Amino acid sequence: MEKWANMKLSWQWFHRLGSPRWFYQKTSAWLPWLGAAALLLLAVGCTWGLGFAPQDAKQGNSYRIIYIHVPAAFLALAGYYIMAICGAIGLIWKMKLSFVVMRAAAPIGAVLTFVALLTGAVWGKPTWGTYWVWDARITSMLILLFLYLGVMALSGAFSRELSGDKASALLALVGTVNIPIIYKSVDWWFTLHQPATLKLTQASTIDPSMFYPLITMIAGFYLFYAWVLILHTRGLILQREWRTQWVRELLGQSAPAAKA
Amino acid sequence: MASELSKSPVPDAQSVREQSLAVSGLACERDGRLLFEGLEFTLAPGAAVQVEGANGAGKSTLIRTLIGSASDFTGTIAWQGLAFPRGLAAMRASLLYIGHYAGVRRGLTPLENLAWYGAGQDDAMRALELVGLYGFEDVLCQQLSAGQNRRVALARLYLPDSPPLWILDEPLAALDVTGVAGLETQMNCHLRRGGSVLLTSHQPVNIAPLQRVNLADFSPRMAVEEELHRAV
Amino acid sequence: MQFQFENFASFLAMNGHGPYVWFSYGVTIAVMAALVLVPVLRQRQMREAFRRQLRQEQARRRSEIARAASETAAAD
Amino acid sequence: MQSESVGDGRKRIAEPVLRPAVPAAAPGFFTLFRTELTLAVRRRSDIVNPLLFFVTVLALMPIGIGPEPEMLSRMAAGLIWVMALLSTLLSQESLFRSDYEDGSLEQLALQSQPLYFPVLAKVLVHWLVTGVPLAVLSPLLGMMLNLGQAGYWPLLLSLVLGTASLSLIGAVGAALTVALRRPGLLLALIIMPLYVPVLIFGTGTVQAALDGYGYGPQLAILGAILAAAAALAPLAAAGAIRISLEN
Repeated sequence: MEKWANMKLSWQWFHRLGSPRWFYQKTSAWLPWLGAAALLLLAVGCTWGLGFAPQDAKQGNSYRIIYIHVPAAFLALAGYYIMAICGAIGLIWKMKLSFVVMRAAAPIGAVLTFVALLTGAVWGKPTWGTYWVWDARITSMLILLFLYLGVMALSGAFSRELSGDKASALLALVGTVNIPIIYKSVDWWFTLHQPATLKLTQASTIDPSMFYPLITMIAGFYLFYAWVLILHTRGLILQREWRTQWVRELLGQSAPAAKA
Repeated sequence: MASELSKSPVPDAQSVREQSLAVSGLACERDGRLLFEGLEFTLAPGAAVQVEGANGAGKSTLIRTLIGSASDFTGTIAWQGLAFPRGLAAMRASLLYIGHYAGVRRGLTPLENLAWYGAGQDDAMRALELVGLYGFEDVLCQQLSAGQNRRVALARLYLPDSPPLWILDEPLAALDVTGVAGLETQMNCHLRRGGSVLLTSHQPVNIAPLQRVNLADFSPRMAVEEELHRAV
Repeated sequence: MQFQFENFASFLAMNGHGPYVWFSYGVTIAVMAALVLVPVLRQRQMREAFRRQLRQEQARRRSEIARAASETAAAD
Repeated sequence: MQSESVGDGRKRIAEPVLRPAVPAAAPGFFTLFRTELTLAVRRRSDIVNPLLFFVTVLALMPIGIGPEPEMLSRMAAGLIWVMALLSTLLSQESLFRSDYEDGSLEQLALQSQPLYFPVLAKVLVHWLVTGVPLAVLSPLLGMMLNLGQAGYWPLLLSLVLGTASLSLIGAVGAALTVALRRPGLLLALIIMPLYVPVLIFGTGTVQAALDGYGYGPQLAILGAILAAAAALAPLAAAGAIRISLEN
């Protein structure tokens, strides 16, 4: 009980240590390089996937949407876990910085989930003739989107920032516990109502020439996610710390400090 | 009706003397605004502390920090020499807290409320009589007025076996003259029995020995707003 | 590994599946661009708001000094 | 041993009577449960409203969808389950609200006893007061919606087990939003996705029975979800209460 009480009620208060400021300064140097690497990978992956990868025997060229649908779906799920982990760190060690990262991760994850859903729906049209297909993977993705929206709505509902952070961190944690259960039960539900033809979940066996562009695109998306997450976190840090001295100096660099 | 108050074993002097709440270098912040810093006081058994300050000076935030409801503070709060958070569990075990909200369930009667706080039937009846709620023991609290509900909460102070540390947020608010007098008598009696009281109040309270702590004396040396002006 | 389409036109058409593919790529690129630009624009907005606040602060202070000076002048 | 008169002149023997710092007699689980039950019974409207909502909405369904018995019977199980889920959600909001407003939630949090037990007691009472009546009422509505003959008993069983999990999971949402002014829709938005597994296996139980298979496995999974929820949800709700009290 002793250790648990000590860890749970750890009174460290990082706000004073200026860790958001340390994060801002540390990332200023190499952020552009990260962005350049991400864009480069994405460009290579796109041209490779769109132009040079061979056609798919059954689906023709419409399968090329896989090069954005699958990475976006990966990132949507990974993004939720990243958000929940940051929330957990914030809850346990009372780190304000990790709450800021969590707040930044929520909209990015939601947007990527939406992209995955949209591209999945558009891909469904040429393949099965309908935009919306109650396929297991797409249904779970839809529920993941609602989980994201729930976390964002809750974090915005509190007047005090800190309470909003903690509450949405707890909801994200409860969400992560439920995601595997939701995915499994939706898969079970889907196989129960299995109309014979729908088979999006098992992509056709992918041969190397199609697989390598997919890997580059996935890597590109991960780098892009890291880049955008840091960008959004830095933006939120400035918003939250606007009262402090270092932010004012940063923002008001060129303003002549007229002494009263 | 000589009520027998000393049902429980008499604690030895050592454990009573040690039950003190020591606050040093305490700084609290709310919504990014530093309320006070460097707060210093010690609440020894048998003594009382009255926390004063303008509205919004941070009295309620201080109280919530002392009972462990708010956790973003720097400085140390120690109960029986044990700093938070380890000391918090021990402190809560010997705490009687009456906050801004009375803590009285509106769906229950005063008797049931006091029973829920662990009081026997006759102790509760006597306590309710002392706070002037004779005859209202079985009326649902939702039918009682706000003042009466507050008195049901204050009746907890009249129960025997009361915890040694009392932390009361604005106890004298919405009390009439006789209510205030009765409460002050009971607090003096509690202090004489070796208990300690920490309360916030705007009006003077004649209980002794009383240490008055004014939050204005501990306002942050350089308020954040001034920092803003200095940068301009 | 060579270019799959004879010319640029058939690359756009992708024998019938072009609209679907280009629509989803277009939306994705637009969304990713938005993800990058939003924080940058927001920071620029904050900078301007801070500058405006700075100027108002100085203007108010100058008017205060001017008023104080005129009051002292009137008082003598 | 000096004695002095107090207030209205009665003698009182005052001597050091402070008991050592032993935890205050925290109310045991049974007293918590009994108090919550008396509170719930006294607030009659909290019991009747969800039931009325459940019945009236289901009565409107055939008017909206059309009275063809064949179509209704195919949709009966799903409709009844979704409406049970919604009416549990409707009554979820008031779980902690009254205790938060009169300060007793804060007193509960100050007890040296973990918050797990009071939360469990509250959820148990909420389930008894809303979940079980829903389940008992469901066969009547099954008849109205022309549910197949084999479906009545599994519907009742799945609702009894399912509404318990719904109450437990909903308690986390209720605790997260208790400090907000109008938590209604937000509570639904954050909790609805977490209800999906319970809904799937709930309707799955009835569907399996209607198709003639045994509904044992689905019911077992519902029980497993309930066991997990009973173990974890009150912990999350307790954490959420402490966060809301800091607001």
